[in-house]
Amino acid sequence: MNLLDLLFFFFSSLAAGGGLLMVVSKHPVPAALFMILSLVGVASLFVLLEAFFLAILQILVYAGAVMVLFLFIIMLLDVGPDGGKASKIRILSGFAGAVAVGLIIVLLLHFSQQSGFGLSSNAWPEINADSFVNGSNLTFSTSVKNFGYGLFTKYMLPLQVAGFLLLAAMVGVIILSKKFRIKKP
Amino acid sequence: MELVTPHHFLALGALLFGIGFFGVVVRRNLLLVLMSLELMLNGVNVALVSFSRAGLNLDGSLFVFFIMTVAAAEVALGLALLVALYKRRQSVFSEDMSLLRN
Amino acid sequence: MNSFLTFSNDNIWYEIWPELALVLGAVIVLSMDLFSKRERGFPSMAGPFAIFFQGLLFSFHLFDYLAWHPTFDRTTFSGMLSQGFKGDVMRSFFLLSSFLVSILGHRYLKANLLRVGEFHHLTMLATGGLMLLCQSDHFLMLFVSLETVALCFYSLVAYDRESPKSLEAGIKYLVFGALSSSLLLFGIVLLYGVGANPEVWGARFTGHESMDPLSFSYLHTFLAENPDHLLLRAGVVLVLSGMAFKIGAAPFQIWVPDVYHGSPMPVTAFLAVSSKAAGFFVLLNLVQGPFGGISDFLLPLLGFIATFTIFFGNLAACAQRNVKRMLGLSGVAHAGYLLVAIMASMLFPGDSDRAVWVLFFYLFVYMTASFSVFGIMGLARTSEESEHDFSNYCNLAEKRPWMAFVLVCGISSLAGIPPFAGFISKVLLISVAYEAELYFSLAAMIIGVVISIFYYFGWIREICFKPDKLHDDDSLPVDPWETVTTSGFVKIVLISLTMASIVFGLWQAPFGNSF
Amino acid sequence: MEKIAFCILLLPLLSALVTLLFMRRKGNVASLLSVATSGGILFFALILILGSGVEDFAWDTTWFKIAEWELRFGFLVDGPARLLLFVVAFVGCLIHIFSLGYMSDDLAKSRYFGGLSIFMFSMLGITLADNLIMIFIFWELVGFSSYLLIAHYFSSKEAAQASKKAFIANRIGDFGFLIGIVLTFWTFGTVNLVELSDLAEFDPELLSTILCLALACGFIGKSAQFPLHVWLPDAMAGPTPVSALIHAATMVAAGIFLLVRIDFLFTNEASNLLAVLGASMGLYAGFCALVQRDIKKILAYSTLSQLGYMAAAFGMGVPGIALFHLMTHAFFKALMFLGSGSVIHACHHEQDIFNYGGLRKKMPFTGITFLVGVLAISGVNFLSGYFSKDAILLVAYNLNPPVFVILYLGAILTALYMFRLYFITFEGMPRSSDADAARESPSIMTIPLLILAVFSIFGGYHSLYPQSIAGVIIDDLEFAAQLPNHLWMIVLGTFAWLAGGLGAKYLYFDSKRTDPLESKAPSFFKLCSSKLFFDEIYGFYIQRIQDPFARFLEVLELLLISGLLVKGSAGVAGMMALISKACYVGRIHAYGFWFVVGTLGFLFYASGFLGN
Amino acid sequence: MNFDQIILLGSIFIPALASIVLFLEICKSDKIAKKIAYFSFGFPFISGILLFLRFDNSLEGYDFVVLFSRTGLQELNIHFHLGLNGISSPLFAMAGIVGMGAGITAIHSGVDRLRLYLALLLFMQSGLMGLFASIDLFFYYLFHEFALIPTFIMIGIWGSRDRKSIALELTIYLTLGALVSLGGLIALNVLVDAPNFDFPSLSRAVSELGMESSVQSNIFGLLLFGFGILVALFPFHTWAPRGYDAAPTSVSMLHAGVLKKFGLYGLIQIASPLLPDGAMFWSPLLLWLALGNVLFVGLVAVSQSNLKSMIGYGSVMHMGYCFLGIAVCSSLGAGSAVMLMVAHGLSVSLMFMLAHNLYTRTGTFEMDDMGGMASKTPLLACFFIAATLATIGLPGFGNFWGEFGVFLSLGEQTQHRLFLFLAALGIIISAIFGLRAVAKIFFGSASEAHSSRKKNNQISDLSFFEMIPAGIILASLLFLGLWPVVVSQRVDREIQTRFESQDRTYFSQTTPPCCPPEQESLDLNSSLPSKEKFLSNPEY
Repeated sequence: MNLLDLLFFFFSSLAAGGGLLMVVSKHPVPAALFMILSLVGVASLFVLLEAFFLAILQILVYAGAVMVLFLFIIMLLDVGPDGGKASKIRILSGFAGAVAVGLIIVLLLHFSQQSGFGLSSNAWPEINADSFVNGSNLTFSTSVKNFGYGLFTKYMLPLQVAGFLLLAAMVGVIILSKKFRIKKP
Repeated sequence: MELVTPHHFLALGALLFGIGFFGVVVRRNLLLVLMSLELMLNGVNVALVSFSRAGLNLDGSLFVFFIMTVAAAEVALGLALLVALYKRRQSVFSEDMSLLRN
Repeated sequence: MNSFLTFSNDNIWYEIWPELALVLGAVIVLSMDLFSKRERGFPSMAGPFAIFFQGLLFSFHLFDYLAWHPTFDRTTFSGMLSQGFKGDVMRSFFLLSSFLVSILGHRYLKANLLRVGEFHHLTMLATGGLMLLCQSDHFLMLFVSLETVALCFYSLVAYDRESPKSLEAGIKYLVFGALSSSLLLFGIVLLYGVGANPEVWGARFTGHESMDPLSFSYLHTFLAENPDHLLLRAGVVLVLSGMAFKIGAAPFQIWVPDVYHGSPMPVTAFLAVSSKAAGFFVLLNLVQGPFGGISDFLLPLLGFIATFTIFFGNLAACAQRNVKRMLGLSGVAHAGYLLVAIMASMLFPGDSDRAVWVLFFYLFVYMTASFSVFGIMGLARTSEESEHDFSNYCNLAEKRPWMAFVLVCGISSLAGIPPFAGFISKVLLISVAYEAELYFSLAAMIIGVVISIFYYFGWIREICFKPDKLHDDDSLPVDPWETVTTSGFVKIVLISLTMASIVFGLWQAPFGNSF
Repeated sequence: MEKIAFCILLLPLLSALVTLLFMRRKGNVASLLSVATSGGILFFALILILGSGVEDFAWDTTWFKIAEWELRFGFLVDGPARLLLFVVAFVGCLIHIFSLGYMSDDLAKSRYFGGLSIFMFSMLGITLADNLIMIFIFWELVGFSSYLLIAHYFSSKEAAQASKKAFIANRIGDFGFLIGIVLTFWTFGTVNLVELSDLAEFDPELLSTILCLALACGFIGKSAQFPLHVWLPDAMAGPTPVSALIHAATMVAAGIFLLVRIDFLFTNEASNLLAVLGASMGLYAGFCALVQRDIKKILAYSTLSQLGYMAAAFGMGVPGIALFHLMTHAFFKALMFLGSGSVIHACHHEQDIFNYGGLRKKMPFTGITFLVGVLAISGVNFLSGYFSKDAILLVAYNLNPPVFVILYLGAILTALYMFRLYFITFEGMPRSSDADAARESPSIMTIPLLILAVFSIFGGYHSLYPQSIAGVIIDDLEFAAQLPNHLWMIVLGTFAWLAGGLGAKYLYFDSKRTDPLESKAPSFFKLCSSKLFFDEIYGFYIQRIQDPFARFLEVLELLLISGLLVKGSAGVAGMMALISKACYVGRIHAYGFWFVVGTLGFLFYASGFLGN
Repeated sequence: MNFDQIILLGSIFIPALASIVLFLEICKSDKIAKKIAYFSFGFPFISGILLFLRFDNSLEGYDFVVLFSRTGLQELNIHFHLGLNGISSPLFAMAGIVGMGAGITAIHSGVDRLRLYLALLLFMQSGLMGLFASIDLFFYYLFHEFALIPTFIMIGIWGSRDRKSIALELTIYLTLGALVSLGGLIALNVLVDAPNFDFPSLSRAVSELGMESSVQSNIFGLLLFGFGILVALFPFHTWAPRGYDAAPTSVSMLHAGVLKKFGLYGLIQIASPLLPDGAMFWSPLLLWLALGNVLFVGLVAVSQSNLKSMIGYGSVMHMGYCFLGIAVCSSLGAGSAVMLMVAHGLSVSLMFMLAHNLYTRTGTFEMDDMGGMASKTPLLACFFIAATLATIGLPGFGNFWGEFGVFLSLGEQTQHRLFLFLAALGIIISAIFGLRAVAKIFFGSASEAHSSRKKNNQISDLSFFEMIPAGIILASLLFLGLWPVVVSQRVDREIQTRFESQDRTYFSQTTPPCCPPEQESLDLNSSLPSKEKFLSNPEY
């Protein structure tokens, strides 16, 4: 077990533990903070995987923008902890949810285990910095440049669509939030 | 990484996904539900990047980029909706959002 | 870097000109609204422009692609899109449906004093997304366009932000949409992960290095070689669950009535028709494309889903008094019928074209019927927009005969009563299902149709038959039909939809050679 | 020849149609038309009878054909047919004429005469038919016309009930008849009488008791034999001439005619059974007749009894004598019915004999002709009844002694109740104002009486008849003539009617308004009045078994089919609907569970745990 | 296109056109609407009779064939194909006659919204004419649905008590039947894959294909139960009396008289001849179910006190005979069933019409509340008695031939003799309820309720416009009863060719009826069965 492995376990427990705490914390503010923790863990895992650009994006977009937005809204709405007593049904449904979701995870792990666990001799091949494209396939690269090339050539259309996706989201947010001057007669 | 294989990343992804799923199902606070959804997407992202790295294939990483975009847009819209709802119902709890039922 | 140039050269934008034009139109509509002088009482021209523009685009598209220059199968945008005649048919379908939504929406927006430009903008963007969605040949493209559509729909469902119901529907749709897209994504990731690293996951395939593991064509061969691989199977069922959400198939149908109930009427129609049709077309693409190799694995699952969907939809609809919820659940049942067609297309001996055309015809008929029903429903002036009760339609036939006629024809077509087109589409469906030897689903379908008669006929009964006794309670509800006025244009559109469902019930020659 | 047969058949049909279509309100014209028709029938019938000589005549054409079943419309004019044709045409004509007088003040004359015409049509159809299915068709039609005519006075409850009863009882008989025909068809491959007789002769193996008993059901129904006899006394609710024509002279006798037509199909067992059945009917009906007060019912029971004689004769293998008795019985029974009609007409529809009395003086013509009838039926020597009835007794004495005993007792009873009827009605003093005021009927009614009286007296001399009619009788009569104990029979026969007549004289002559038998032998009287409880048993069956059973089935249908099957499945669907409706609680986390469960299920499916 | 084809098309499309004209309220006055209705009910009536008389009996198969092949479904081998054969032409004429009767009744019924009423009824009539004229099975089914839909609507609008729930029940029930039979038809179409979806090509294809008997029995089962529900086969019959009870008279007439024959027609024309093995397979069960119709439903009819439900149950009961005729799987049975269908259609519609006429006079359908009507309305009584007797199978009316033929066909085989015995009990049962009704309504004296009502308004006899339709139908019944060969020869020829194979199958299994060796000595003009069969059957 080398350092990277140790780091993996550290960051992954960070990500998973943060997520778990987020889910179970009563108050939304700590939840958001735990969520940030988890996101940072994930970003670190990206670094481990040599996806540096994505790691930066993860920090910038998620931790920087999305979670700030969350916190902002939590503050704005002044949301308190979940109200009401923990009724029997709630506990029961929480338990049932945990069991069911646990089963889902177990099933997925089972699948993963069933399909050739241990054939990991060449799990992390070396990155060849020279090859960019292999057939219709882009080669993994740590450089942002290749990332950009990929986005603006092969994935040009999805990128444009994503732009319109953001436009649609923007318009949606506007119509939900902006006060209009139309008055009901 | 010698010990750690894509299996581990998949396991972690599945775990994050599952935790998020659990959050969606059990949390009453819609803000937390949205966060849980984000967590699910993060699980997906982790697995995706690891697969991308293991397969020396950039498409997966590019996919993550798009997922992040979508997630951000969804969150923005979701929060806007929540705010609009809060204005009307003074609550962000899902128990209070059951006008639409039989 | 020259290799990137080949990718770049593959982006021939001309091939998606209808989508581009639509998006351009959407932007124009938005800016028209932005610059209109509304405060001086000058009505926004955005609505009429959107309607006119989409009508034009539809007819142009119809003639250009379907009549004059039918597209032959080709793949463009570096494998993002694959175009063909069927895709063009669906594109026309979405354009037509969007055109009709705009017409319904125009009226709805005026009546409820809502913003005009944004509605049409979002509708057009969604349609553009749908058009791309049904051409996608790559999971990334599929995901992005699916999300574009979804985001447009989240906003549209919550469009009436004054109404808590609309907002609630929006948040419900958003939560479950996001949840289902997460499921879909996880499925895609599993497929991708195994596809990109076959040796790590113990799968059989060698030539993966040069193929895009997210593309449909690669996954088709890959899945066909590894039909027993558990992770791949998990990926397939998760992708399937994402699609099941879109089409409203059990057990992911639970959101349908609530969202239909809360959303504005034109959006309900849009959801019921376009979104569902897109889901079906994508599902069809999937089961014929990437999942084509493991249909033996998928069929029992689909059969179960179809049966469960048919029963659940129909039975739950029986108990409804709210018309919008009822239509939502009946839509679920229709999804079940259509799933049978999907299964048939997987099983069809030789080529699957007939089942596909039956699916298309069914969708088309479903569109005409749904729009005429929703169109009439949109005319009613109920106290609250989303509360359409059966009792609102009491004795409509005497109050507003032509509306009752359109409505009854629409309902009958949905129910599959001859001579309406709905009947023929059901007949074709049954015949295809029989040919594919799906006896069990066939039986479920027949029982389902019989159950559905209960609520469809219950509604017709409300419309046509006189009440046994007049309301003797004092709280007489306001007659929702008293002050209804309709423009000639809406009338013409609705009547022509009705005519279409009658004409295609009796004479299917335009489709004739396809069946 | 077939043209004449068609004339005979279609003439009354035409008349009926014309009457019903155009003469609903012209009763007098209709009655004249009908009488003219009957005259025409008699004319054509005589042509047919005399013209064809002794040769049998057959003709047919396709009437109906589906697959193997080709029904031919055909005539078979042979001995029995000619005899019955003569009786029907002749008696029918006379009764038509009588009806002119009897029904003169009826409001629904056209309906009455229309019905009579339909009856003539159907009865002649039976007579002329050459196959069993045709016979069955006209068989049902006479039932229908009898139904119509019994229900002539429909506003009275009795008539309504009686008509229904008659039709249904006949239907029960026809049920057996129908099955018999079907069996015949598939056993022999034909229902044509001529072919049947050839086949039966050719291959006696084909005969079976069940088959002929099934066919005999038709006879039992139509001739009102045990156990379906209950309808005939009730049928007297119809107009008296109808009783005379249908329920005495012709229609009920058609049962005997049917037996004679298919006599080659009968096995010995079946014949014996019929003989016993008929003989006991002769006795049973006699006892019933003895205690009746209604003049028509007495005659009805006597008809039953005489039909029993005919059946017994047939059963003993002398169908010719049965036919002979059929003919003589037609004469004297029609005579007596018409006589009673005349009396009833005169006494303003009073039918209780104890309200009559001394009518011989008031209406001497009727009285005397009636007496002729009484004498004839009692078997007074050298009148018509004597020849036919004593022939039956003779045959029975020689061939079947037990039957003879029953029949002989019946003969004594016949004389007893007939003389009872005569004495109470015509002798003594009038016992009511109606009887006191009675006057002789018009000549249009008395002339038929006279003619019938003549035939009742001389009808027994078969040598008087043309060979074409008598031919069928003679063989059997000659057979009877060769039997021993001839003289002894004459003595016994004479004793029988003398005993009966004197007994009646002793008991009933100049009686009061009550039945003397009732006071002298009350238990016997009661037993006879009960008619062995047949009506009660049937009533019990209908009211306590059939109707409750039908109601039970209705409840069963409501509960099981309509309730369990239809409503039940609807209920199950409704329950499922409510359950699925209950899923919609409107909460996001609750809906989320569907997704969890769905995903789990899908993954389970993918894992293959579910077995794929 | 010659004259015959034009009037064939006209008899279908003129009512449909008139229906549209009336529905769109182009003419605003009831007077013109009535005239239009007269014409468009009259046209099918006249053309039905005309085509029946002009039917070329020497022709094999269909006469007056009309074919349009471009319907859009030609890829599914479906064409718009019309024509009449020996089985359908009498039924076609019957539909015209009953339609005329129902039409005149409707025109003079004085309902509110008369134009809509007439429009729907005309639509129904168009469907009925088309049903029997269709050679193509798909259009046969489609026309049936055309005729069915107005039924529901009219029950819902103009029906009597409980109309809404009954309309719903009826709809669901009949949809189930229709869909199951549609499934059967589609299965047939798919399996056989004949160039045309019509009877002749199907039978040709089947004979080439040689369908397995298990497949046959599956399809026959679908068709049997689908059609069975539509015809009110025993356990599925409860909709019929309730529906007829609630329906307005004209609808009851057309539905019970004509539309219900759809299923039987389908079984005789399509299912039994095409799927002889299937028919054999289901025959034992069908016999019992049909017996249930005759005895069970018959006895239920006995216990009815409401006239209309009694007629309804009675009509269901007589359907049992038709089923028996089909169940014996022989041409005699099937042919007799056709005869019975024609006659039953006429008689039951006549019964419903007269019941309606009674209702307009007494204001009730409860028989106990009537009584002594014959003295007030002798003509009505006369018609009613005639109709009753026709229904219970009195010779002289058409029903007799059918019933008797069915009995005869039941007697052919020893294993059916038990059914013969039990089914023949039906003639007693039907006599019981029929005559009870007559006695209760017309005979005796008026009941108290009735006589008090009578004081208020004078009861009149049948009017001219009530008499005409009744007269037409009664005359047809009498014609059928007295001169049946006109119909039977058409039916016979067609049915013999259809059931050739079945007759042979059955015949080879059973011992032949007795046949004396020296046939020549006998008069073979008469109905000796099976001579031809001997020749045609290689085993003998």
